Formats: sequence, C-alpha cells, structure tokens
Amino acid sequence: MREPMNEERKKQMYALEAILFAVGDAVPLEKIADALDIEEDAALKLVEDLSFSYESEGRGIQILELNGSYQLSTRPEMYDYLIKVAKQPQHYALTDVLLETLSIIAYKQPVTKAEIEKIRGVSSDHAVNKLVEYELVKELGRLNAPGRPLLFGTTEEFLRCFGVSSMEDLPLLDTLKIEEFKKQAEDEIYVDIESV
Amino acid sequence: MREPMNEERKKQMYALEAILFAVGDAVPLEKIADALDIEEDAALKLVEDLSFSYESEGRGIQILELNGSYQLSTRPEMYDYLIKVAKQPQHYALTDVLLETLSIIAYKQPVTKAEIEKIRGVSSDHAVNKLVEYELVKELGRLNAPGRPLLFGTTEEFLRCFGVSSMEDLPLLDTLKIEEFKKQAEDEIYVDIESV
Amino acid sequence: MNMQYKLEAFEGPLDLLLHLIDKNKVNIYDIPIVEITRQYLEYIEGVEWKNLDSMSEFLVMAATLVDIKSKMLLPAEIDEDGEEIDPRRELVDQLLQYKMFKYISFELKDRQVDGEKIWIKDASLPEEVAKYREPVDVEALCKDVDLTDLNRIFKELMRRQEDKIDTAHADFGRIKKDPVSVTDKLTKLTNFARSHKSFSFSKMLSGEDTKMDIVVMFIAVLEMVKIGHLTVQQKDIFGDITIASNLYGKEDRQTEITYAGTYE
Repeated sequence: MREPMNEERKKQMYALEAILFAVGDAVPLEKIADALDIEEDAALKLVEDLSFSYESEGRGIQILELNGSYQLSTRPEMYDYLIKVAKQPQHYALTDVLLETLSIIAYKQPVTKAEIEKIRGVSSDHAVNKLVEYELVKELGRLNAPGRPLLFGTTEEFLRCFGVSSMEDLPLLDTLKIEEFKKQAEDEIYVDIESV
Repeated sequence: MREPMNEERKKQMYALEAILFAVGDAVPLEKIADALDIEEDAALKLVEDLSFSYESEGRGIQILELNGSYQLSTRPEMYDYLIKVAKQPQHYALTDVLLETLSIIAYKQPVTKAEIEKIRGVSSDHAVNKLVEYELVKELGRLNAPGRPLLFGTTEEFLRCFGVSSMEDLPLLDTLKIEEFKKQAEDEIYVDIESV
Repeated sequence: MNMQYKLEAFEGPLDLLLHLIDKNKVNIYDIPIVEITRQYLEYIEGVEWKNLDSMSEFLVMAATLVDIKSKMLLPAEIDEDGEEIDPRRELVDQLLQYKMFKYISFELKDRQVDGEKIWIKDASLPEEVAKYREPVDVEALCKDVDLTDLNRIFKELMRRQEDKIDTAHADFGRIKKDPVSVTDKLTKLTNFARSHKSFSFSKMLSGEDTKMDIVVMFIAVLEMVKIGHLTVQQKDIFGDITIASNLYGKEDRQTEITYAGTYE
C-alpha cells in the first residue's frame, strides 16, 4: 500500500518532474537529492513514486533508469501517435557483426580492441569504430600496458536503446548461465557416450 | 463543472502529453488533431483539460500557448530547483595575476587601468574585470583627463575580507614614500637644530 | 563437397568452425579434429578470396587446426596437476566463449526493438535558469590571503619596476623605426636593371643610407637572382659584386615582381 502523499512530498515530486523535464538527459540520483535538498534514499523513493504515478495513470511519459541516473521519455505505447507528428529518433540498423561486437564490449568492458578480436577471431576495427560513431560505445581511457591500448565500454545511449537500466539487467552471462552452457555441452557428451 | 473523463479521452489526453513531450517545440493544434485523429475543437478541449490537470495538481510542467500552437515547459515556480541542478560548479580563485592587480589597486587607489598596466607591464583588462566580478574592486568614477578613463578602488567587501577597517590600516609599502618620510623627518630635525 | 555457402555467410573462422561442428553433429568438447580440419581446409580452398585480411584470418585458424591435429598424434603433455593436456582445450574454450556471445547478440537484437519506440527530449532550460551565475563567496575566495601577502606582492612589484628603469641609459630617446620594404627595393632594382646591362652592387647602394637599407637591397638582389632576372659574380672575397641584368631593354609587365614578405 502506498501511503497518502502530503503536500510537501507532492511538491518535491513535481519539482523532480520539472528537473527531469528541463535537463532532458539522464540526471544522477545524487544531483536530484542535492537539488531537492533531501537524502539520496528519499530521492530514490520520490523517483519511484513519480514513476509509479505515471504508470498507474497510463500517462504519456515515463521514467527510465540508466545506471543510477533517471531520464524522462515517452512511453513505448505512444509510438503510434508519435510517428505521425515527431521525427523518429535516429536509430541505426545494427548488423550481426555489430551486435556481436557490442555484446562483447557490454560484458567485457572495459575492453581493448585486441581482446575483442581474440574473442571474435577476426579484425574488429571497423565494427568498433561504427559503434563509437553510433554513440553506443565510447572510449574509457587507456590500458596501462605496452602500447597503452584504448579501452572501450558502453554508453547511456546503449542502455536506452536496449531498454536496459543497468549492466546487471543485461541478459544472462552470469556464472549460472555459463554453467548451464557447459552442462549442456557435457550432456551432449554423456548422450554420445551412451549412444556408443 | 468538468465532466468525468472516460478511458478513451484519458488515453487521448496522455497521447497529447507524449506528443508535446516528443516534439519539444510548439505544436500547431492542427497537427495535434491530425495525430490523434480527432477534430480541432476536440483537440483544443484536450489541450485545455491537460493544462488544467497540470495546474490543479501543481505539477512541474505546464502548457504554453503560442499563437495557436502548444508547447510543454517547466513551471516558473520550479526555477529555483532547476538552478540547483543546472548550475556549473564555479571555480573562483585568486590567482597570482589577480593578487598582483589587487595589490596595486589597494595601494594606489584611485587608479586607472593604464596605470595598473604600466606597473605590471602587461594588459590587465581581464584581471580588473575579474576583481570587479568578485566584488573586491569597484569603479570609483572617471579621471578628469583625456579619454576620461575609469578609476578603480577597493570595495567594503575587500576591507572586510582582509580585516582592514579603513584604508589607513593598509601597511605602508612604497619605498619612495618611505624615503619621502625620512626626508621630511630629516628636514624637521634640521629645522629643530637650527631653531636651537 | 557442396560449396553452396559463401564466405560472407561466416563472420570469421570461429563462426565457420561452429557451423562445421553443428553440421557434423559432433560434440564441442570432443571435436574429431582430423575430420573437422579436413572440412575446414576444403572449405577455404573452395573460396574465391577477395579480401586479403579476411583470408589471413581464416588461414591462421587453419594453421591452428593443423597444429592441434599433429599434437593429437603425439603423447599427451602433462600439466602441473598431473593431468593430460588436451591440445584442443584452448580452441574449445574459445569456441564456447564465442558461441556464448553470439547467443547474447541475438538476445540484444530482440531487446533493441523496445528501445526504438521511445522518444527522449533535449534539454530545455528556461533562459533565467541558463543565465544564472552563482554569487561569488568573497570570504572563501580570500581566506588564504591576508594583508601581509598583499603588501609583500605590492612591494615585489614596485621593486621589479625600479629594476626595469636602467638609469645609465634612461636618457636615450626611443629608437626610430624606419620602415624598409623589400618590395620598394625590388621596384628600384627592377627599374635600374631595365636601363643598365651590367652594374656593380656598390653602385646600387649609393643613396641607401642605413644599414637596414643595404641589407634589404641585398635581399632584393638575391630575390631577383632566384627568379632569373639577374646574375651575379664576385671575383674576390669581399670584392665588389658585379650584377648582369637579364631585364635590360625589357619593359613588359611580366618582369614586374612582387614580394609577399617585408623586412620592416
């Protein structure tokens, strides 16, 4: 049950709305708390309440969570109305090669081109450059190793494009899934042995 | 009295919200009606209803009307919060250049920029302007000379910060002035001797 | 063997290997290396290579496979734990990892669809907010300096200023700057060269009174030598320079030259 909201909290919640609206970009929770002069956990509670009120009323806007930052966007359900008036936000067609490279960067970040190439078994210069151009991937700095190679990681744009709030939200590749993969392979062996 | 809103109208109203959000700029009523597939007067009614709901709830956003076009914006009451989020952390510091300039103004006031530049040997425009911005220095008027250059002096803020109650409290410095003092003193002695 | 697939169908050697393993329905942990290597080599031999980089990537894998194949024939190596090292192990790990990322990339592809349906907006800070500047905290600004510092700085400045006044030469007036341009000298030289077939450099200098005039005239002579309008000859060191004119008798505009730089 949600507690009834007092005037003060309501005012803060709508101040939060104004902040998210005006900034446009994702706003870190810390900055929200600072602007409203409240603690971060109270700020988080406000974000959740505002988000809940948008959802329960079926509003046209929603709050995205991106790595501990929050951003207003339209709700996906509004897409059909929007394409009639607004210019579609630019989206790039990602080929299999780009998706493969992007997956590696997403899970292995910070990662060098050499590491990506080792996993893919092919040169990945072009793919990485394209992803940087699409702003899905960015340079994170340089590895303290011979040649000081560049390190790459994913951007906020990446999280937004794939509807992911944080890296933990990404599909699998946790250790459990890896185990599952291995087990599958082993099962196949087992079957093979039995079938012999 | 406002009539209770049925589901269909509510959906349209929030689609309108999404449209205004996504377009960003002012949207002509005609375009709104078109996107929602309703008549213009029905669209106007929707705009009014959404606007009314924003206002009555004291929300962070509002609808502005501009020549028959409509646009979302933050409510002016929210500006204080926005300032807190948007403000750039300013780095104020008294650099060596500023201190040099400040010392000249403090000890030579009222002084023109030209005089300051003569002592420092370099253009001091920027430094003087910064000190004025920092409220340590202010314009005192104009010198009655060709070009009527501005005269600068220190402010009360300056006195307060440096713990000086008045300009006489500034320690003497000018070696020339000290010489002058000595000479005066000697003259007096001489007079004294003669008078004996 | 049926070569119905093209190289483009595979993103790289790992992709091709996974395909072969899948097609032969063999276990990834127990790759029949002889057979898979044979098929792999057969495949890359049948491809018409258009891209050298791509070809070398496939060839590196071929070498790896052949290497593993030969190691499989030798007695197994033993690792620190006394276990036999399977020569295929590294390749298997690599294949598994690659397979996993391929799987993830499909997952990502599915998710991408949702992301395309939302709009975000640009910043729209009201002008009053954008223009706002934080007031200066004067006290914090001055907290590290006091009057003594200010005094020291001022004294230092005054001392530096005194040092700058060189009393021994203070009475000399400012040095007058005489603008001397190469273009002027070139014009003079060109006109002279049109009416004189041969002349000496020292003759050219009569009427040039400052050192700068002489230097610039010499530069003008060099400039004209460079473009072939004059030729010079000097018989002895420090002797007079004899100038022969190639412009003698010519009046046309083509002989006019301009010089971009100045020595003013």
